[in-house]
Amino acid sequence: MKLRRSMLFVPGSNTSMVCNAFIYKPDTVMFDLEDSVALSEKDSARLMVFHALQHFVYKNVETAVRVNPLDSPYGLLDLEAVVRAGTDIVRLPKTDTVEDVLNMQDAIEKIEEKIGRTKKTQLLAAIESAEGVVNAVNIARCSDRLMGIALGAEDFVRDLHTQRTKQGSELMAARSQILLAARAAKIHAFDSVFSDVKDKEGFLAEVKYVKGLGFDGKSLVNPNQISVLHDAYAPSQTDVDWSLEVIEAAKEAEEKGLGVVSLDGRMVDAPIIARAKWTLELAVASGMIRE
Amino acid sequence: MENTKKAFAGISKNINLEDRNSKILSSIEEAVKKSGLKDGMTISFHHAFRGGDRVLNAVLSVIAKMGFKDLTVASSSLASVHDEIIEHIESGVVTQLYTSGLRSKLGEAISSGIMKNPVQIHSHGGRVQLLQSGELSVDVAFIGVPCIDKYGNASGYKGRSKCGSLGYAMSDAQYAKYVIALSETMEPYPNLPASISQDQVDSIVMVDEVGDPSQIGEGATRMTTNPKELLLARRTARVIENSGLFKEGFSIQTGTGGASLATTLFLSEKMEEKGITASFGLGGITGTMVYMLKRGLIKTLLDVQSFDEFAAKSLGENPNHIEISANEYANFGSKGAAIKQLDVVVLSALEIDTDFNVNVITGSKGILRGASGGHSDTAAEAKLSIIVAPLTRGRIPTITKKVNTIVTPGGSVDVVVTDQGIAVHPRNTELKEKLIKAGLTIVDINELYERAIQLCGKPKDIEYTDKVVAQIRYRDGSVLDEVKQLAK
Amino acid sequence: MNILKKSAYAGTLESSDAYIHVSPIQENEIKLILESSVEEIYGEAIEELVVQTLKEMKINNILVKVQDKGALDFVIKARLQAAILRACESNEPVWEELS
Amino acid sequence: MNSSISFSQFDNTSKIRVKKVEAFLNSVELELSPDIEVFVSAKEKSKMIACGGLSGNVLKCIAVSPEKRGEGFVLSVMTELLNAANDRGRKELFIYSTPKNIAFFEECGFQLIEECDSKIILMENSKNLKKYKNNLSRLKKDGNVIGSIVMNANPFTLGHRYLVEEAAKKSDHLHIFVVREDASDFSFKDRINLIQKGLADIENITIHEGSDYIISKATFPTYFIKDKCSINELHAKLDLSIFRNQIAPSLNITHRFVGTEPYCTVTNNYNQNMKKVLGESNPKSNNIEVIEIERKEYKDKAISASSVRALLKDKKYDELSNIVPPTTFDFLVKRI
Repeated sequence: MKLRRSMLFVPGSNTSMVCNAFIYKPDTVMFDLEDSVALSEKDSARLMVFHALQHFVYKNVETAVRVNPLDSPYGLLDLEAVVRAGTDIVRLPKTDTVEDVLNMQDAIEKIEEKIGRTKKTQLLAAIESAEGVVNAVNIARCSDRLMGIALGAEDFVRDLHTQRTKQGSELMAARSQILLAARAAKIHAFDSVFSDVKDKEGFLAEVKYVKGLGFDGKSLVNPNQISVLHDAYAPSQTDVDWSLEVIEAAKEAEEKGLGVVSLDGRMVDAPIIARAKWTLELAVASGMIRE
Repeated sequence: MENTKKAFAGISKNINLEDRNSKILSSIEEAVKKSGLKDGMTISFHHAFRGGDRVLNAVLSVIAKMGFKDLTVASSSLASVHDEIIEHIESGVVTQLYTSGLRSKLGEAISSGIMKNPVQIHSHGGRVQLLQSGELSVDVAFIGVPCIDKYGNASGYKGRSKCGSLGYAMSDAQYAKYVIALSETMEPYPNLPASISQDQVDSIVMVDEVGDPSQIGEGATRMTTNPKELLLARRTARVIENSGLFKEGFSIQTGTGGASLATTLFLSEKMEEKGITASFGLGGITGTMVYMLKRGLIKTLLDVQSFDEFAAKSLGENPNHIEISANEYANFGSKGAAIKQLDVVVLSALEIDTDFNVNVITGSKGILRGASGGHSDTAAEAKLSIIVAPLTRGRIPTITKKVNTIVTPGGSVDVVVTDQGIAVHPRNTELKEKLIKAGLTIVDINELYERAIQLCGKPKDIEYTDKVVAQIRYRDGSVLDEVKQLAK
Repeated sequence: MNILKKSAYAGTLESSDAYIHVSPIQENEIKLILESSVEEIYGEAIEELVVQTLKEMKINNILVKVQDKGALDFVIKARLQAAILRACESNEPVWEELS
Repeated sequence: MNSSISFSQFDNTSKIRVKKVEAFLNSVELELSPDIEVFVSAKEKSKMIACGGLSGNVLKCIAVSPEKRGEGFVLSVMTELLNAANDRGRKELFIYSTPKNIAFFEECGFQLIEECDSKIILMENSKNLKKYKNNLSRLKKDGNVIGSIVMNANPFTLGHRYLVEEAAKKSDHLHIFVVREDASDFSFKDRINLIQKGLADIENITIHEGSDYIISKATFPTYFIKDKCSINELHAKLDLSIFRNQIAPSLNITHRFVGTEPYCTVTNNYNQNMKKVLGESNPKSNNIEVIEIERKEYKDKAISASSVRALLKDKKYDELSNIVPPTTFDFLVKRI
């Protein structure tokens, strides 16, 4: 699976961010046309993102766009713009039901067909309500375009009649549910943003916590959070060393035509090899080893 | 022997208690008269008050009113507050300038060709060289000081307008024929330790203000939250960390500006982590450096100019925070300039070309808007000179095919750190290997250039006339480059 | 064919952005007033870009005022297109004209 | 990233929000200008961090809280103000501010018109001043004494006529500027019309339409506030400086004539300021001699446009004919 630790939110109306986000090398750049864009700027931001997606600086980084909901006057226009412009992923806001995903999938298919786009646009469903959390398992499994599900905490806590706290107990159920759903469906799970950009310690604590839970990564609101997050996701040297051995053993076994890989007298199965590969990818991304 | 005189002959007639206050004059005008200033002479100023300087404008307006013409003004640097010089150039009071920097409207006016003689742009070390060689012969030095005693012992770490180090003024005081000290605070005699000493001062004038405290260190040390600057700083710290020089007792100089300050901070984190301390920090000193001194991460600060109030205060309090003159700091011809002991310097740039030449004096439109400072001095002498700059500023490429003006030759530059890649000067093969090994991505500087052009488009060449408006003097006094007048 | 029905603007005065104001005019021509922080080195490039963008949108009678703060080409293009679509009161952009 | 900052736009009728703007302005030592019609404000986490106002085609009361300064945030505020002005079709704009902000506003496409007492500045984004000056200089007349009068004439009275007669006698040529702002009881069209008719017989005069640069809401906003005795001294000085440094040189004006002011001390102060700002010599521009001419009286009372308006209000039409010329009288009678 591709590394997706950091997903950097870039408001489509913030020109400076749109022009610079790529230099911070997040795993995914996520342009936003929804909540961070004022109503009067929706059209202008859409055009800005439309052009940014086609610009050469965004050719070597994974791109996603959070579009407005399809039932708003902006949703379909956003979608057509970004699917045409070649976004890798469309982030679907406020996903409550399987229907929501399927509707979006239909809309994307129609556009892809119209313009002859062959590379399938992927979907990321943001779950931001109690209903969405309850339906998470079904949502996660409903479309082969779905690469992940993400928690959108700000709206979610409002729906839950509470607010966000530092220790995050109000999100416990949602985080567990979303993570379980994603793992069961073998897709990515992303945690919500941490919006107090000045609170570095609070951010780091939350990153460590969600990493511990098993999240693949997190949405970020400020480029300064990227290096903190990447450092926190860097594997330990022990893990890296062990993973190198696993991969070596697997390679040898394959070359020798052995069906079973063993290391230190124990069997190494496919999930372990996959995990080791992932660890090494992380290690490369963290600058610990070279490819 | 006919010259033999009785010991102490005439001593009684030389004792005159009244004379003990005789250095103090009532006005700038009186001091100017007493100095014997004449048309065509050279007067000097220093820039320790930076944007808050109140001395230069006040003195020049008095001199203009007195009717002097054809003066050479040698200020160790000039800030935007000094735009008033334009009037004096137009009226013929000032006909020649020596300075490290030119900015704002004055820079624009000079680029448009208002002066007949080209401005001489020198480095901080190069200025002392010019003083020593005699090319720059200062007839009257006007030295603004935060506090002074009645006999001329002056210092910068006390008083309302404390500016900290008077490093540049110290060299002026040493070489000028006549020294007028201007101050706003009178301390009891003796005001020691003094930066400018009684035996160097001819006259003293008390004025309402020598500086504006709110402008002296303005903006210099605000810790940046700008992500691009932090990214540059993090990268620069990694370059230093993996350069092979990052070990116990290393020495460092960094400038002002967001990326430079943040580099110091990231580096201090790494020093704490690895238990390394620096032997000295050099040059313009900031609050961040003072913080490192206080935490024991740096043993000594050698301060030629204090960039903010924290540095100014520390200079007065901390015995390991030492004031040095421009000569001790960076003069090429000095018997001992501290830069020759320096390991790492972190410098900024307006432009860097694919030959690693650096421009810190003219902007993308060819207008004078920067300062040579200690750039070429430190780059030449430090073991590792790192230039840090964003690849582009808005639509303006920082990496160019050829810089508008060379201030620091590419030969003295080791590494260029940008937000879109690090380039190492081809001669540093060993360093390049070290950095690659540490997981840093090193690219060819031509690649950086191509990328900048791909982003911004190829800029149109700036059109100049043949008239030279400024000469860039290298640290040894030679003319390194020339700035031409802008064609309309 | 896009027809400007009213004056409109898009963009901001922030650094790296452009503020663009367009209005319909009677004459069949493109009038461009450009103020740019990088005029000396990119003024001509920006003019070309504006004309090209208008051509792609098939607009022939327009007064364009660009206040550019060092924006990259794609930003100027996006702002200009946004201003024009607003002036045309067009809710359904023809994407092929905007590439 | 500024996504946590939100802007809003509202009219001067939104009392609660205007109060908040006022409190914010006071916190940064500025005063709310009473003539603002449209406000913009920026909030971060419900705390106001910036504001600005639009009055006619003048941007004013632009303020950014100290901790937000220096990061180009003022450019975002200016964008919102420009949007507000553009939404109302106002493209040729002025800015009232303080000298330290000149550079910011230059970045927004404005040019300095005049700075006064190192305290206030007026800037414009249209380059119209230059055009206006060029147009004026085409009407330049030769002579040693080139006089000038600026009048609102709301409406034109025998008092105005007397002032012009006296001034014209003393001048080789006399330029009369008619305040153009439509903020008086009589429209600009009617006022200038009556002036032209009432002075048709005097030869050595040119009657100019006023402009944004002579006693306008841009140069002199407090002139138009009903209670004239609240004239702001700085505004008056700014207006006079523009007259001296920008307008007078285009026509080689050497003198300015003004009627004495027996009633309102503030207007009288204005006349005294006029002597100071126009009369004193400075290196920037030639000084202009100010000549006060005793007001014409009728029955021991100085004739004024306000007394005409009072008579009209009280319907004392017969008395009117004593203090206005026949041309004005005919107009007024027809209007009834």
